[in-house]
Amino acid sequence: MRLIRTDEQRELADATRAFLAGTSPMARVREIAETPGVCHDPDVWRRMAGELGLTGLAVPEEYGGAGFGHGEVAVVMEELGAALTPTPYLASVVLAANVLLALDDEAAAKDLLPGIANGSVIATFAPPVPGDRMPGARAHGDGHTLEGPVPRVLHAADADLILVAATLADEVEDGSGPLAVFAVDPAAPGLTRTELTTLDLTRPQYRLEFDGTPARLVGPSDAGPALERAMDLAAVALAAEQLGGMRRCLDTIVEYAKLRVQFGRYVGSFQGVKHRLADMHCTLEQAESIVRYAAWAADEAPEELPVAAALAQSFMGRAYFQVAKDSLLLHGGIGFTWEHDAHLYYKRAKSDELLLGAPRHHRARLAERLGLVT
Amino acid sequence: MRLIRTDEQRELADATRAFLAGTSPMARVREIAETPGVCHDPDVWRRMAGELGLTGLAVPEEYGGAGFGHGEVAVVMEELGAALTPTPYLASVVLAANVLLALDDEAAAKDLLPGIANGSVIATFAPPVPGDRMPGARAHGDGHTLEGPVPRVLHAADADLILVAATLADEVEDGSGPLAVFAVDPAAPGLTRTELTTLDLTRPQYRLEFDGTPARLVGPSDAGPALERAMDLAAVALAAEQLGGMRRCLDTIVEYAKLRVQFGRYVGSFQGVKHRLADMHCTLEQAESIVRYAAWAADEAPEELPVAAALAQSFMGRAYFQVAKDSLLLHGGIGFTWEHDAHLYYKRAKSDELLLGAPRHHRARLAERLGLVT
Amino acid sequence: MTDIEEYGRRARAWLETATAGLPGEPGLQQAREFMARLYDAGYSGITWPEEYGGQGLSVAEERAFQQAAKDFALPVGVFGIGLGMCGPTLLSLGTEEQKRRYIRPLLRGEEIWCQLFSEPGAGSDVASLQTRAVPDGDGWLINGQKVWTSVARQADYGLLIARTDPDAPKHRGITMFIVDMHHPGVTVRPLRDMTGESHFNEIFFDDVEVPADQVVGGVHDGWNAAVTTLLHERVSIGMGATRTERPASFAGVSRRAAERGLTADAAVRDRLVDLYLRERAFDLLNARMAQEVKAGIAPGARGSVIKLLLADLTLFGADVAAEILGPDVVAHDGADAALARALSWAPGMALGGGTNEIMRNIIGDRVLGLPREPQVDRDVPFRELRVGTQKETGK
Amino acid sequence: MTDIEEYGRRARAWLETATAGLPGEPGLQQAREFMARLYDAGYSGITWPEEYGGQGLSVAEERAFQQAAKDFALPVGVFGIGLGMCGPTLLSLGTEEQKRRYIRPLLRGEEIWCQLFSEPGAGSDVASLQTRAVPDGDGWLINGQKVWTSVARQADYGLLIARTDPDAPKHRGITMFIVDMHHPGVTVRPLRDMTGESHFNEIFFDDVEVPADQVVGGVHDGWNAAVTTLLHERVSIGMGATRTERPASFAGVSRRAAERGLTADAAVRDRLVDLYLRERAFDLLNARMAQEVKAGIAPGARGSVIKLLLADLTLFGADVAAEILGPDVVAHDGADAALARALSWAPGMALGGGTNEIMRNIIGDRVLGLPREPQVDRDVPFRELRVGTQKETGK
Repeated sequence: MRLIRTDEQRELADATRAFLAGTSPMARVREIAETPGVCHDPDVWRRMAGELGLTGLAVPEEYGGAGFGHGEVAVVMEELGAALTPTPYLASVVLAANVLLALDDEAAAKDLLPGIANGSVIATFAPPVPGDRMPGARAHGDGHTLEGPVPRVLHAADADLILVAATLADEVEDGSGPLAVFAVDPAAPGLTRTELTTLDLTRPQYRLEFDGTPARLVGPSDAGPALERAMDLAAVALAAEQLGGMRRCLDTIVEYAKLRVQFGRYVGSFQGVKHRLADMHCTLEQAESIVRYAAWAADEAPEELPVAAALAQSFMGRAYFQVAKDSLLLHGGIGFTWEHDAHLYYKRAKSDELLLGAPRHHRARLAERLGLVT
Repeated sequence: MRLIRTDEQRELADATRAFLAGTSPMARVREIAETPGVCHDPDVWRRMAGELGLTGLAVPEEYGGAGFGHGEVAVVMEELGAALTPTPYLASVVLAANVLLALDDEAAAKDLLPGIANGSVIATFAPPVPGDRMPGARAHGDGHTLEGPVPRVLHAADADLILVAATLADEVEDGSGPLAVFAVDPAAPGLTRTELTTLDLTRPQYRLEFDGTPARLVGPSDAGPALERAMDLAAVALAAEQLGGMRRCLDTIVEYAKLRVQFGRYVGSFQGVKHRLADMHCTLEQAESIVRYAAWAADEAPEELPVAAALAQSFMGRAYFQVAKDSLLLHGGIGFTWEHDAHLYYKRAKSDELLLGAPRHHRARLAERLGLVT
Repeated sequence: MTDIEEYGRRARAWLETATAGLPGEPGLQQAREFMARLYDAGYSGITWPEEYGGQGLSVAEERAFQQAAKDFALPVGVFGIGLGMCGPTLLSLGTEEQKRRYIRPLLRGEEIWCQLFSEPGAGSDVASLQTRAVPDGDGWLINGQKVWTSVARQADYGLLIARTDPDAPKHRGITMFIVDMHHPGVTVRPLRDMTGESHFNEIFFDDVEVPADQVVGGVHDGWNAAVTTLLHERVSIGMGATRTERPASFAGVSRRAAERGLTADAAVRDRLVDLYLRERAFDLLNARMAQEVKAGIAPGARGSVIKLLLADLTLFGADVAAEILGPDVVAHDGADAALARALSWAPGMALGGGTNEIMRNIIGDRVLGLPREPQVDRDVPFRELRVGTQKETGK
Repeated sequence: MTDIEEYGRRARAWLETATAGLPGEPGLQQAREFMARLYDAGYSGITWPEEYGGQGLSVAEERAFQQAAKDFALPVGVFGIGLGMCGPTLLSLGTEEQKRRYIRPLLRGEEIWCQLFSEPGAGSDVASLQTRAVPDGDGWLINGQKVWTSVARQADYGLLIARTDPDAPKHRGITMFIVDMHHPGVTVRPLRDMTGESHFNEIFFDDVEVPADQVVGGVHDGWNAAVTTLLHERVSIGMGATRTERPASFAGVSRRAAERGLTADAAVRDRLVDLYLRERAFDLLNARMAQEVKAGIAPGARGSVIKLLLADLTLFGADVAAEILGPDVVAHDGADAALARALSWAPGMALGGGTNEIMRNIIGDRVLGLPREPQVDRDVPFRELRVGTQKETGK
């Protein structure tokens, strides 16, 4: 079990951090977040893909990637989470790439992964969240057509390729059936995208509505195990993002507590503030340990991944929001203003907590994987 | 809805408090708690019954009581909880008397209640707790005999009369059946009492084992609704005890924080301590409101009692333990010593939290009564 | 029927008629007209002295009116600061001329008031304010910045505190002024908060002249005046709490959860129970304190308990609603807009009117009587004091 | 195989033989004999200087031995204070004579040591101690009381700090002494704690003479000496944490819950998940810090994070175990005795070795680098200082 980074990972973190500090300062984050129709900076994306090679990190070399691991993706996600960079990285490199890899469909992988790996294709995948209605798929000649809504898809407007999970209509019994994954061309007929109002302005989401939309089946007709693995990997990557955001929140408020004076003293000298910051630091120390462990498990201990992923999301959702909230509150009135960045992290934290499903679903999954359900 | 005490209730509280201060100081509480075989002070009991008339408060006059309400019993319980007085009051006046009243068995009430009301009889009732095995009852000539264990009964060694709930063996289907209540003479054949090791030394508990023990059926063969009401009234009375203990814990640590000096300052002047005490005070303010409401509902709004009782136990169990624990911890090392009283409250608080069943049972009951279970 | 009951009955009858023609969202002009009618009917300033335009009645009548008014949506929000804080401060500390000049128009809704205490550099430590007022001819010249001011855009007058003696310790060199909000040196700028909307304003003062007779409560004695005003604020924030809308209420969230079939999950029910416990505990405490007040027990600093618990409940409710109802709350097509907004609005309750830390200090010091924190700034001349945001320099 | 691996292999082989004949609960005499064998085999004081009886080897050998020893139950608990705290302090600050006299018997288990710092009146504020040492002929005369002393009943010597200059500020008038625990003026009284058992002692000093050459680290300079000792304490409490037995562990509680059929209830599973999350987070943090130490990153004050989280986990585990397993835990016939005891023992973890508040101060000050609390007692002569428990008198 390895809980500290390799030298290479530290270098990757430093390079990514430096790149984002230069290309994605908070002023730029806000500009993109507040401009309708703009969801990320294509220049930054090109440089992330080209100069830094971040988009193909965990994609095997045979599909045009660098063949590194999920630990490296976690390093990047942590920096993106700290910087709040608006980017389709999670949608394309984490969600879409991992589901394609997990589906084990050689032809589709060869077709679709190289573009994702070199950044020329932005893909997205709508993670199936417990409780959501799924679209239905029907065989139609050589291919399939899709029918029905997908409630939430990240970055669907930027995407050149949309992957969705759908139930095969012919195999449905009692209203549910196995899920299969389909690749959809965003320009395909019968596809309507509606932008949703998101709490987190840095990460746009869309509702899709299919109406006889042609789609390509990827992988087996029961993609259950592949989806599970892809979702576990997404849970780990998201946890890294959450860790990065959490650390930034704590750093920011600690810095402020050393500068802000009230009642003739630095506010950080008041135990009311100091003890809360100490508790937040304890949360961060635990969070980092869990995220490092989950990232290690993703690459090195596939048998531990299911528990590690559920652990990571069960812990991080709550922990990040708590720290982001306390950081905002401890800033006092200024933390409530639009101009201050605290609310951006607060909103990201809450959105992240719910991104892969409500917290109770992660906890229930953890209980199940720990063998508590008999 | 009345959330503040009447003048009469305030006088009753003052009189009870003064009486307990004189007869049940902590030194005496410890003496009784640490003496094997001694569970309460019979002199104090006689005076509580005679001079103060506390044992018959909520018993109707026709059964020899004073005909006051459960609000008055709550007043007494609050003082007993503050003083930690070892007494069978909860067992006899609350549990046993209320179950007898609720059963609506005129003959049994006339036989058994007057003794409880005037204190000459100490009764106890083993509250049926979810998950516990219940003894079985079998018709036997005119009466019944009991078979099997009762896991926990308060003050069974002091009791002149033991009431237990048992399943009527003939009506059991699939391992469970309606519960009926039986009166047992502690000297009856086939009854074994085993003293349990209790965390709370001030409140002894016993396991009973019946082996063909003769018993008198009281009330109907399905005592479900009566038991529910009696348990709700017990929940309210126990909540009052918890409130009294919680208040004493807070008072004690606030007093100490005004006297104890560390680093050249009264510890109560450190925000680390002050803010925690403020939070404890907030808990107390809420607790008092809930207990007053529940006590009011017990007398004046029987339709609100089921929710109020479940609310009271769901809130108070956690709240009292939290305050007792924080009070102990904030005392520092001295709070960990046997000589200090903090641990007596800590142990009482945890025991009270579990006395009528695990917290999840109260919460589940509350959810059900709020209509969340459909 | 007692006289008081009769008074309440008549008030209710009047309110029924008076509110009958009001639109759903009355504009400022309609609010002013309503206020004038309220005044003319004798329901504005019920307990205020007759000589300045009040009715000179007792708190019994006031309470009867409030009781009746609870069931009506009155368009009086814009007058709240004036009626709740500025007016009472003037009645306590104002000169005879000030009371004659300002109280009646305030009660009639002809003149709107705001309160100008908070500053960006001061925060919870209100007395460390840096807005300066220097003598200027017969009057004063004010320069500085205020923040978190409600109704500043509509206000005709503001009650402002400014530093008049920087050589005195910070509580002792402050003066309170009545400021004309229409003065050309006053600039009002809406402050956008984290909801994306603007509920408050920043106000900039650039050589604003204030005549000498507009000082309230004595030169350099403005801190005591401000405390008078703030006590009114705490009571009004605290006691009106039950009427605050709570979109993430137990009833609302459990209804939505049931509609979506979520209450079949025991984990969902358990979280709803958490919400119920906090909400019910809060409501019952509020009700008990109201009964105590009626019984003659002054709430004193316990208003801070209410404030702290309400802040906590507001955050918890918004949080738990999202937790239960899931991703739709944070990415919605309008259906869950109120809950999404509750998440953005919730921190405001913990920050406005004193942070949680300030509330805990008040509870510790004034309710529990704990020893005070050593105060390092009490006797230091203000100009030598560190204030606002600055680097640590040894210390 | 490297030399170090070979060292570890030999240590393991030796330990296997040496522990083979040990009874389950060795008595004091057996512990002493084992310690002597350990010393004679070269495994006591591995990094300590050879001239005083140590082995003069590097931390690499020490770590290899500890690694091997992890799998054996060694009866060395009674020597822990001496080996972990008193010995290192003497090595750092003791005179040549002291080191020659005391180190070897300490390492061989011939003489047992205890630590005499805590006082009932001082608590977390250790430096406010009131035990006095006054010059007496060539040496010193000690009077006062210490508390929370482990192994005092077995100890031959104690490292004690006492006040030698009450006119100096509190940190500057303290001296450290080596005290003979067999002196007739030393009375050891077991301290009964809330578990009902006695894990610690109170020690009373009544005119205990101490020769001048038993001062450690300079007269009036005992606070610095004590800090040296306490730093060793924090590390030993913190880093050994994973080895502490946790009766209310996730594995234990979930096993019992499953046995009783309770895990069918989603609410029970949810609470077990809470316990798992805290326990796993703690264990992973512990493991990560160990990896960092191995990689050369000193843990520094972060040991306080471990201590604080362990205190929290211990209390939470005991609490949640009772909550899940129900009334049987608090009223049992023996079956749940370990869980009942966990409830009584749990607060000890939050109190021993620094309260939670002290830990949070350390984390805030030394890990996060936050500005310090103003210190009101730093420069006041000790005799003018308020200490212990007393009424407020103005302030």
